[in-house]
Amino acid sequence: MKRLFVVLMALVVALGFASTIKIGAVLPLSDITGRQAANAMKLAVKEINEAGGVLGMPVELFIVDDEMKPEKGAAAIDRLATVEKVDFFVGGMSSGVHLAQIPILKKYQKITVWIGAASYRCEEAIGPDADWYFHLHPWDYLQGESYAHGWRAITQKYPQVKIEKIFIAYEEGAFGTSSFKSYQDEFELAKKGTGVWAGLMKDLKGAPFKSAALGGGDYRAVLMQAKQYNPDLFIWAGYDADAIPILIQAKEIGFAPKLFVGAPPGWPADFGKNPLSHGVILYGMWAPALKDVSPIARHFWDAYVKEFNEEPATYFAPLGYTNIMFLIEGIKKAGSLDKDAIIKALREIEYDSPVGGVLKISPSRIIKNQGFRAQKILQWQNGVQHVIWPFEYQTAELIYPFPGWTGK
Amino acid sequence: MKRNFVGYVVLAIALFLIALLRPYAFFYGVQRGSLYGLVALPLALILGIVGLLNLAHGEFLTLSLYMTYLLFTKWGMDPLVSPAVTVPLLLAFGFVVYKLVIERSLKTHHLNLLLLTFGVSIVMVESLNIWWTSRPRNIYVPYASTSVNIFGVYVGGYEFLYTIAVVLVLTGLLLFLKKTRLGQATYAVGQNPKGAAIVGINVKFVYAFVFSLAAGLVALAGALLSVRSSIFPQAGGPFTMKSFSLTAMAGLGNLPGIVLAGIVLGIAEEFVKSIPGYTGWADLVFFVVLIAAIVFRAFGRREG
Amino acid sequence: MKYFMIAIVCVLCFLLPFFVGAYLIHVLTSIMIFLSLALSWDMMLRTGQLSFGIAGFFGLGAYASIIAVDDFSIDPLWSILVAAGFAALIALALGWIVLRLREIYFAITTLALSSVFMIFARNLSDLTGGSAGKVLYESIFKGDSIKIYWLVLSVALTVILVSELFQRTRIRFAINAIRDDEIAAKCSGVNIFKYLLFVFVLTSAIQGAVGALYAQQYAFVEPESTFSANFLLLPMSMALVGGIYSSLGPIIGAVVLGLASEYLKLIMPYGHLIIYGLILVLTIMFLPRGIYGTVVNRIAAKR
Amino acid sequence: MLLRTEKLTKSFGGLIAVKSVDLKVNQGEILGIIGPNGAGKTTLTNLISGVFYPTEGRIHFEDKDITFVPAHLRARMGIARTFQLVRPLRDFTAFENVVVSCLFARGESLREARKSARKICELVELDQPERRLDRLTVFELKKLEIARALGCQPKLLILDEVMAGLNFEEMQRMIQLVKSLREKQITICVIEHVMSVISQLTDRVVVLDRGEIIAEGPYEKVAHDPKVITAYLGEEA
Repeated sequence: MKRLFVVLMALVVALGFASTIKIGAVLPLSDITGRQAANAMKLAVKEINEAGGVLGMPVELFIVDDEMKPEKGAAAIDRLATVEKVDFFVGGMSSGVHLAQIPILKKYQKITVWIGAASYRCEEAIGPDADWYFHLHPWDYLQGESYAHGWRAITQKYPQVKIEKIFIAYEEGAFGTSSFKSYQDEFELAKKGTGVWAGLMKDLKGAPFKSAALGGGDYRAVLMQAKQYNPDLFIWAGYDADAIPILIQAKEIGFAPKLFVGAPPGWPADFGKNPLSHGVILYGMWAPALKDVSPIARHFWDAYVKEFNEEPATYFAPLGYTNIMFLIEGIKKAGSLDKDAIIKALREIEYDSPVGGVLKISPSRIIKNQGFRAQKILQWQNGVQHVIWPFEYQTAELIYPFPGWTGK
Repeated sequence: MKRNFVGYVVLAIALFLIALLRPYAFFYGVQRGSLYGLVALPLALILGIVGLLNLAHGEFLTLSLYMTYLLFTKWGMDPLVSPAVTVPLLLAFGFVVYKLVIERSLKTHHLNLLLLTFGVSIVMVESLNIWWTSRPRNIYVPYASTSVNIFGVYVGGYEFLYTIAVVLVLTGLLLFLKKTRLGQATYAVGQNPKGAAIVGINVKFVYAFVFSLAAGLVALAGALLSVRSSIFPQAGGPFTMKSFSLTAMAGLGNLPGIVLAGIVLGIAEEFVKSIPGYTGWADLVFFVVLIAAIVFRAFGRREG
Repeated sequence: MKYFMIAIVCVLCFLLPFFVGAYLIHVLTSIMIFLSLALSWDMMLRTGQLSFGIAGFFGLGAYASIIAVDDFSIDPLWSILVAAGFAALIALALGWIVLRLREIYFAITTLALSSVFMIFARNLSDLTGGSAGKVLYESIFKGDSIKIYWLVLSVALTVILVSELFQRTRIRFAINAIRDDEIAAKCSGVNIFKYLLFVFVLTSAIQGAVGALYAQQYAFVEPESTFSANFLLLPMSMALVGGIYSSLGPIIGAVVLGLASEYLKLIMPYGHLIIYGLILVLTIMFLPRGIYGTVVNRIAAKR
Repeated sequence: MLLRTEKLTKSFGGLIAVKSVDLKVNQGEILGIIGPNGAGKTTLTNLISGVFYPTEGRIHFEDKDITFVPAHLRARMGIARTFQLVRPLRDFTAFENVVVSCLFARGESLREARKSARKICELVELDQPERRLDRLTVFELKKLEIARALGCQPKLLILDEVMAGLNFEEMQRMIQLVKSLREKQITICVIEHVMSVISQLTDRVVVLDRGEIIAEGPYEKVAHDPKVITAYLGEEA
């Protein structure tokens, strides 16, 4: 009797394994980023299944909330691996949660395609040997490098633009501090005449602030320091909750640098409607305006709006879609569920992504499988995020200098 | 009494020096400190009279921010006018929370009230999150970012409204507690609930009243704050602990002390922030001043 | 008979990984982490002192342990003792000051101290890695979740044992007397300060050790998540929901709330925390002494 | 002499509660301390038992200066007291209340303390000591106060208004109890309002008024002292 039961169970498991491809996602569902990424993943899975699945099998997606707590995020991996018995892990957001997941991911060594966690600490924790680990989001230092490329290209195209003195106001948590640190590292190189910022950045200063997301919200002390420094390029690295208060306070103290740049992971709901937003430059992976220049971005936008009756508000929506599509493309190309074959295939494919740009795997400082490396430089113009650089996706001309506050 | 006087003189000199050396830090400190005080007063009222630390205090503030936002976007109501609507609404909300959740647990262990309000705060944050998502909202009015010229120092002007408001609210509360019957009853309940009940004061009514009044005052603070802050489900949360800190620093039952503590901490914070290279230590100053004040007072009073 | 049953339960707990999967083991490991914190908080509460500082000592232990392993190459197992010792030392030094405070003043000062610890962790970047925190390449036992489970279980059982010793020895008489009436207690010969300091240092050491366990399990520390208020509010909720002033109460609370939060997530992907909050509110409203406290009370009333 | 205070003074802010008091308690006597309300009797008790430290003056116990010795150590030295408003430890049974002082003032082990506590409960005639405190009568609570003080194995026992709230019969039993304690070589200070009790019990009386000693001596003598009469009449007027 008992033996029969075991055989039956084995059969069920085997059949289950053969009949569907199971993907497990871990996302913070209470946050807009995680919620929209989850929606986009569902959309991608739906499209794949409507097109007949992959390798003749339907795709099944399991999403678990990490509640933005490290231990919950880590337990979710164990759950997906042993209860749902997924074959692949996707998802991601906060670096803090991901750090706790890494030891568990290493235990299972399943193919993992991650779209969050930009901190270089995560790369250190993953280490060089994890060939099953694919990281799509650019690491913090990659972002810093890509802005250098962007600004170099912009100064060449628009000769009036000058960015010799840079001031960075950064939120005091891991996100802001590591952004600033990567600028500092690059500045040290630039002083020696090497690195991506060589000849571009002549002087750098920075000061931290407490993000409104964590109970701060008074930036005037930092803005005063910036005003006295009088930078050519002013960057603030904080969260979406800081975006408008920082503008209001900059206006209040009369600080209007020629380039006013924000680098938050998302933007508040009403930012475009706010008259102060005109001319503000932002760093990001994606902009809704991309749908006007990229067919895949258009396809994604329309499908998402149709499916969920809301507009994608953060780049984690197209990134979540990309997350699934990229993995499925890899499986298709591998033609089997063999782990090594899929890893090899994922390293070879080129996927045109709705994020804007072709996704192609290459090594980063430590890991072998890094996806996106470049960010985009965008500008708010009359309530719309326009792409300024890369020029191949440019949707509007740069407004320079920043128009300032008069009449707003 | 004498030592207090010396303390105040030292404090006044320190503030004067900061005003002279770093006028910006001084003015911004006064503004932020007034805001902290304004938000802390209602929490102190509940803590002092009902004896309950309301962990959902910050969420009340968040709720009032969303209400102001809703009135602004749906009906174009100016945030400075909206207290006419939000204050009564939050009064009612405070009353309902008190009646539904707090009242029946008043006689049990006092920590139960702490956990109840924690539960309320979770429910509120998550409901707002489901309804509005985590995406911040903002209200834009041009007057929120104007500047004024004070003795040749060009500083943001809007936040002086916090200072005006906190002075008005504080004066109003003190007058209310001293001059009105209900106020004296409230004061008596705060001093000794059992004694107050014996002399015929309806203690439960006073509690309900204080709870709603506090919620209403939070709505006022929320309306003022709404044009300067982002509005998202966790926006008010940090104010709970800040308010608790000020209340403890001033000592229970010392309402003017809360405003003073708020302004002192505000200035200390802004002063440290204004020193390049030390901006990250501003919080440390906040907590060290807080701990020092509490410990100093405790040792001053020590017996046996 | 009673001790025999307890022994059986303990043995079953140790054998559990052979019967259930990695997921449940992981959840139980987390529950025991929070259970130990909840008990340590309750042990302090039994003296009448409401501590808001447990997240601070948790974080302190976590940092001490990661730094011990990373910078001083101490074995991860030993680093847990180092963390406990470090937390105890800091508690001893601070106890001389904060234990003169009472009620909300004690609560807010311990909370403020937690924040001070975090600010130091964030700003002393040479030692602590600053805002980005510190990462170990490998977690304890190379990430073997069963061994980690056994380790956490051993610590949790030790904490339960300590808590029971508190209830069965003269310590109970001292700390309950302090909670009830300090003046009556000292006039009965109880050295109040000695016992407060003893309990404060001991519970801080427990919190430090638990912080070290957590940090070693996931192999990293980071100011924001390591000093998160979750490590204060969740244990507090567990103790109150289960029933304070006992060992069984916090255990029941931790298991009930820990499992409930995992289960709710499954049936309700969005907004499950609303239900969690409602559970807290309703439990306290209808079982004001917590689950265990109410049961004990019912039995006592029947006698 | 068992206890001696020297110019003992205690002020709270501007209010002087005890003013330059020189109190002497002889070995083996029962001393009465009387005085109108607010005379400083309870403050004096608090100073002797160490609940407060004095603003000025010294306290000597068995020729040792104990002015700044903490309360718990005084309890261990043999100074025990009861409280005017009873302060039982609510989370314990009556019996456990007594165990507390046996444990910590005598420094006994848990087992010994239980044994001693049982004896003390028998001595003060506290029946069914395992009861919860809310089931105890006022008389029993007063006896519990004394029992807990006896747990300290006192050389000096200060009874702060143990008669208040008792009926006549209970009072008589209480007087018997106090007398029986004296036979156990315990020196006793009785703070009392009920004069008949003072006259039955005490060897000597000290009268306090507004923090100062205004009269001293046997009860009969003191009761007729005009200063004492004015102090009490002044209170009533």
